[in-house]
Amino acid sequence: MTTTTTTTAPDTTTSSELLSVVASRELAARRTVFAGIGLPTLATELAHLTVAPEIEVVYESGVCGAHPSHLPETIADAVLITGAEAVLSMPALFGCVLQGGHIDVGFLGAAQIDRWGNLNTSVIGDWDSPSVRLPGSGGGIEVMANSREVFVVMRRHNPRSFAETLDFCTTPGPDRALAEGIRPLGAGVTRVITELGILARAGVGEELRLVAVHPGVTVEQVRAATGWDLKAAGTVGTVPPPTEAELRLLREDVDPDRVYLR
Amino acid sequence: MTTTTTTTAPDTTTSSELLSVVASRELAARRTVFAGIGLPTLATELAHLTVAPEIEVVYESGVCGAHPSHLPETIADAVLITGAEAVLSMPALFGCVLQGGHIDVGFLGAAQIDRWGNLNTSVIGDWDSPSVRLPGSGGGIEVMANSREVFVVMRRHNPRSFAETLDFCTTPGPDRALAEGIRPLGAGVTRVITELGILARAGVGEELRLVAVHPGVTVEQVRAATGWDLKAAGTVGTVPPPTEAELRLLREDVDPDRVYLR
Amino acid sequence: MATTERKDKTMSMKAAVAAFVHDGGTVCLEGFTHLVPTAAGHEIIRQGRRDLTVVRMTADIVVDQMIAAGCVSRLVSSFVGNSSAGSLGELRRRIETGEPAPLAFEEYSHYGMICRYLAGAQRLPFHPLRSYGGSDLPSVNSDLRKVTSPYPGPDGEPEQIYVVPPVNPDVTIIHAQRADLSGNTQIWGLTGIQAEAVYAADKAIVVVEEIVDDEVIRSDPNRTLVPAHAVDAVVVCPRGAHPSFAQGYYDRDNAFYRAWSHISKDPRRLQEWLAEWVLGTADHAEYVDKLGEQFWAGLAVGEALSRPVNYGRRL
Amino acid sequence: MATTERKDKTMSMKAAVAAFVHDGGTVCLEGFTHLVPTAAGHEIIRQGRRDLTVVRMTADIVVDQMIAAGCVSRLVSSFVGNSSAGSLGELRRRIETGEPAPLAFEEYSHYGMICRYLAGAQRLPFHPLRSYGGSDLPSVNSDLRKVTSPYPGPDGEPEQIYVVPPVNPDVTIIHAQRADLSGNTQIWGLTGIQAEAVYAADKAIVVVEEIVDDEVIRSDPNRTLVPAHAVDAVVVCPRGAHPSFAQGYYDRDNAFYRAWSHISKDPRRLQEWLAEWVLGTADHAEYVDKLGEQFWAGLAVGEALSRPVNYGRRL
Repeated sequence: MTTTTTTTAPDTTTSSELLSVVASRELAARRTVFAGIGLPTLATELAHLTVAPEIEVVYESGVCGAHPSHLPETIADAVLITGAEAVLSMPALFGCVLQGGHIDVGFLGAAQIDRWGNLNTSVIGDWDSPSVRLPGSGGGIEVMANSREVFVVMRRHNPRSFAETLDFCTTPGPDRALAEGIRPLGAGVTRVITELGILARAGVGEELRLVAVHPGVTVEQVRAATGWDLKAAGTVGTVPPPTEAELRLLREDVDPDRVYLR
Repeated sequence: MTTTTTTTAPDTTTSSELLSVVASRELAARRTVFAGIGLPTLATELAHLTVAPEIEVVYESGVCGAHPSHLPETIADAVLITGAEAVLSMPALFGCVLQGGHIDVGFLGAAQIDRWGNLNTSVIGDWDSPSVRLPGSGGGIEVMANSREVFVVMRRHNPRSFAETLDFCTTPGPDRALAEGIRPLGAGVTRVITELGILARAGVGEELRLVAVHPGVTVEQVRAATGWDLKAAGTVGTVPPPTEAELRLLREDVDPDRVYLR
Repeated sequence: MATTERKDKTMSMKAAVAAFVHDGGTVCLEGFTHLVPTAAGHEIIRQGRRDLTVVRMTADIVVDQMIAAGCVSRLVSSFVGNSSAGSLGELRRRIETGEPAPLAFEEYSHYGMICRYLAGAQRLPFHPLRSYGGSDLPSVNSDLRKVTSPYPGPDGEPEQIYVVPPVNPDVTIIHAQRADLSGNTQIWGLTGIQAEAVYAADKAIVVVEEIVDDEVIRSDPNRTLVPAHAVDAVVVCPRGAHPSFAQGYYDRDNAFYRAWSHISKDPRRLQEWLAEWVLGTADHAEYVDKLGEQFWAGLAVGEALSRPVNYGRRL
Repeated sequence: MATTERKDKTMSMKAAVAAFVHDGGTVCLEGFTHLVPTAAGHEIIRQGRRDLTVVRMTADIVVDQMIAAGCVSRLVSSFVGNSSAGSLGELRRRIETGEPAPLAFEEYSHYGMICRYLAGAQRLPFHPLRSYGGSDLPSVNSDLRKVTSPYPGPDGEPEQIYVVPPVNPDVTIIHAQRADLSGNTQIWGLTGIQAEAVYAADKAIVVVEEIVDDEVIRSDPNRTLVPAHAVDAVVVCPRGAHPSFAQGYYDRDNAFYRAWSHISKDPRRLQEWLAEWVLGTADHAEYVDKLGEQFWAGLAVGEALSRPVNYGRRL
């Protein structure tokens, strides 16, 4: 990281801060975000204060237009409900809002992702007798199938998580769906934000490509940390480090109690 | 009508009172009734005071457990909502309550009924260029398909209304549905209550038969007023006329303002 | 934690109808007996829209008026009657005689319409329902189709069930008790199919009795049936549901329902009524004034307040 | 006009579980993070039920406890994790090692489960949804099937869509803030899928924080999510949702969620916990007392009252 200008951050920036800031920038001009608690919330709140003033988070619990008195600890935290603009039933949330096509960006995580943005959140190993049983889809399958695009934030960038072949495909991107003759609404995963850089794809038929690295990270480092033969964009940019203004907003306005900025 | 005993009514009984009282008796031991406003409401309220203390009306507007301050003028009357136990959305009412199978008796009316209890509420004449355009199904198709049984109250008993062949079958009974390979939940129309008497059928495969006539009405009169070759039960009973107790409850407790007892 | 500042979506009825209701378009007006968006229908008449497809479960007085004004060429509905008060004269004439112009009619049952809204709102290709088996309706409505369930029926044999297609109106208009400036809309009493009809549409206009402060809405988020993100325009129009009612605001004008059967029976009388009460008024405020304060006093309602619930506050 | 006197359906938790939860039966416990029916799960453990199929969208701590107590042979779920706080130790052991006994698992996504409840509640043979295309889930769950729509797709070609079958539990148990004696149940805050889960079931037990007078319920009929006719037993059990929360009554015990990942990781520790806190308490009241007033003070919430709305009264 660089400390040579006054607008960039000191090198005390944590990994959570870095990922939140980078993800927030990608939300420019987006309006509705389906997000879990943690980094996606921080990214969305920061985007609201910077690049996306009209952005609204819809939580998987059914809350729209939350005005929480404290930073929520879960997507169902009581502080998200009190003072919210609307709380929807599950059929309304998943049926009308999500499947109805009202979400611009869905945030998802995964234990494994492949080059097409397909995700595994079910098992490591065989489904029938796995070495690790993971939580499963939750609403992930629906977020992928119905959001206009999906952002994935992955702390760990290593060949086991960025896999040549998924142990199990819980949450398919649109390429897999189309191969089965089913047409999803959105583009699937369009951004993967990691500690090493940003992978991106525009939509159906495209693999994830490395489009930017963080300062000091090389393209070769990212390729070595990726389980498939990762292609890079013609020009791989450098992610501008968090500015002091971004960090100040994140630390002082978004998460002053450092609930997630650990 | 007879006035020979003190427990039977004077011959000032109106047609509305007669039909309400007779219908109320048929509700013995029933629990949930799907009813429109008018005679079905009067019958259900009277049944509650007499033969079916646990009976509950579910209105097509979504109201359950109404406690109206005034006799309602429509199924959506504001007085049905204020003080009700529950008001359901249309998907909950039609999907969960009605199609879900929670209704014991549905009340329906019709312009035409045939011997199997199929109903026409759409048109007199051809559907494409009818001589009379009627209101159509409303929820009638769903009430028939999903209630355990259906009661029909028809003021007019004449061959045009009790038709050999319906001009159009809006609302099919289970026999027609089964002929198309679709199995409805309930028995279809099990009671038709008219100014002449009571027709009944037990369920699939049975025609409506004349089971009782009002005092002074002959079987032949009813057969002549019916458009098909109406069969009679082995023994056709006589409907006991409204008792003074029934009439008193109806006039003093159920509809003291004589909104429907015109 | 920061919170979003929301957009002010309030518009005049005139502007909202001009912006979102177009000749040849599909317009859904919902409200099951309660909260019928009559004032919006009247403004559509004033602006002389033509060739509309109107989608509405209970096609009642406002639909009869829009047909009589020449706005409607096609109707999708499950009940075409003047409530329990009688007939819709113009609608009957159009269908029975084709005069002065025919009206295309797609006939459904109530749950068929509900399922069309559900499918439209949820972007489903169809919605199944246990209706229509044995009915003549599929013979006159080719959109009522059947699907074989991929699971065995109760008898172990394949099971067939009817389905309806989604409806996706160009615009849905509903009437509600209140909303905030950005369109978070609260309805109580009969809630009908309004939320699904809004979600099924490309654009949505919410007409309200009153705009309230954000704090009022946010004191009871479960009461918000339509969230702001689904709403394109908020129109303030008190008494805009007359002759239907708004629970807690004014009662139903049952006398007018009864009168409409007579008014609409005579085409000349109907056109005179439209000329005087709709085309002869600049907007709904004028219509309300013309009815007069004494009239409105007759529909006034008293108070029956809900008891508050505690949403809780972190200590 | 007369009104119905309703039946008193209140029962003790012990009696309700004894009456409606049977060995080998299918039990649905719903409540999406909010209002998890934990106390009911504990009573099922106390009564030693066996071979249950448990249906629950988010299989969380109470499910892990029921599995560890030997009550559960099959799980139908869309999320098997300890919220965002970690893992369910017993569930993972059962699936990963089959020790001490295997657990059959039917895996869905959230909306797949929602659609199973919707189909069950509405007596539909299946419910369509735009999920699962390209997923490996259908390869391990043969109940995820496809139907061809009878309407052409957007490209004019036939369109396929996945469907799920109905779920019809023998009994559904939910926790709610309040009900009247006959079971008219009011819930606010997150309302999840509780109403549909109740309608899908043969029998329904509603566990509530408190019974309130009919007048309280009837002052706000839109708040009643489950009407009395769908309810078989009402159980009063304050704080019965712990460690989850009841909006406006007590907050979530986040510390216990975090602790459970550690407790459940060690089978011996988990069994000791069950012995002490579930089998070692006669009922939930004793569990609540054992936690102590100081503990509960830590979860207490302040007041944030909804503003009343006017339902209106005929003058």
